Amino acid sequence: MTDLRSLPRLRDGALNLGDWLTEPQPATAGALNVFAGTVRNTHEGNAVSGMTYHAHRGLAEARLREIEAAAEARFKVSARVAHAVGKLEIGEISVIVVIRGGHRAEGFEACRWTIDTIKQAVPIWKEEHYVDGNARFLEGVPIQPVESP
Amino acid sequence: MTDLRSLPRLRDGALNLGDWLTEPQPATAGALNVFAGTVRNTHEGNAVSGMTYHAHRGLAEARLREIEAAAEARFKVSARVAHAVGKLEIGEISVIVVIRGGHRAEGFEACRWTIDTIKQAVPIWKEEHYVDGNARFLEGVPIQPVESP
Amino acid sequence: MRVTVECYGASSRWCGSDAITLDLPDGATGNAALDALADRYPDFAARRDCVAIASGDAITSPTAPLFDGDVIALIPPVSAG
Amino acid sequence: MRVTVECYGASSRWCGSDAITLDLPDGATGNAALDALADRYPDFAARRDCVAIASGDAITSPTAPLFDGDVIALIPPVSAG
Repeated sequence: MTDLRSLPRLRDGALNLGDWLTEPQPATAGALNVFAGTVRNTHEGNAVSGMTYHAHRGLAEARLREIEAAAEARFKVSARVAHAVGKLEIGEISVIVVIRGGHRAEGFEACRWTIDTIKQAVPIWKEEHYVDGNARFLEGVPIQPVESP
Repeated sequence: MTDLRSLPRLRDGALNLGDWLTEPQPATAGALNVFAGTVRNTHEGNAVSGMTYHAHRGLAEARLREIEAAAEARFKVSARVAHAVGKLEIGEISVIVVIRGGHRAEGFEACRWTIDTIKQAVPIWKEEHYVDGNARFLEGVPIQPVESP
Repeated sequence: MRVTVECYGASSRWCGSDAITLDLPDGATGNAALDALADRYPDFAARRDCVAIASGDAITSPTAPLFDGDVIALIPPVSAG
Repeated sequence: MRVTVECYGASSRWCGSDAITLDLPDGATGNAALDALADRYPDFAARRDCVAIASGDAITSPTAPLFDGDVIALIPPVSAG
């Protein structure tokens, strides 16, 4: 059983789900919720060949840890998050959220809040590569602060 | 990459999460949602030492498959479910739901619907064992049909 | 006719056994079987209305007739998950 | 004074470079740096109001004064996940 707290949350290359599921389930917890985001082969009708994730590494690492801590305080759960940087293939995992908590209601709520917050508060940018050889940065949302509990 | 479709959904002993995550992510899918239920060490103020899951095996197996198919049809996702039978220790996994789908909204919705439906439509009964040596069947809900999509 | 009732979950505690044999009049329904159990076991009588009946691998209607040699299962309120 | 602007994500396309050096009057703020970039790069001007500024590992207020030698980062709208 590995303690994941010391690991960087921002990782080069695709994430491996098993690496983020090694911690033991707390004896007080009855629910484990996991969300992973993967690269899809189409977007808005275009055939996608892959995705490059660009990051402001220092701020992204800090924000991912801040989100983890905020999720734990807000929902009284254990939270782990990780995000990939670099070029990913179709089907590979770009982001992982792991929530271990008392009951399923707060587990689902915490997992959803955490991925929603990652998407709007972490300085990472998707550059989408198309089968026709083109590439473009996806439109995003102005970066938001992490709401404290 | 194992095809899990041929495996029984009702399993003797605690479930292993990794066993149910071996299928590839579909190229059209952008979201992977997982829920696992685990045995907690307290319930309504009582110190719990473990849980025995009893099942009507034939009907439970049929219902788990029916729920899987209903989730897939209703939410247009891939769904896998599994449930343990027998004596489990604190922290062990009794139920697993794995949803692979297009976007996170339907992934979360399908995962929540599937576990909620399992809890009310599958003939399985929890017998809770306490640290003081006592045991009792938990109160449940009258068994419900699986709502078709 | 003779029908075997398998008692699942807490229903085995209410009826004091995992399996019970009932002698019922020909054409008796699942409801008649439940009535017979409720007459015999007070703990079951208190929960009778929350219990479903299964036959084979399916839930069956309590108004369907039973036949000699049938095996039915009592499905008390469930607590899966 | 001289300030270095690092251009993250699509902002490097809008400004045509990953890093830009700006000469600004003493006491200029982050907003003044954004104004200077908007004057120089029309593609950036169109998105100026959606861009945040980071210094080190934190988002900073665009009204805070900059100092000679500062390095700031342009944080265009994000698409993590």
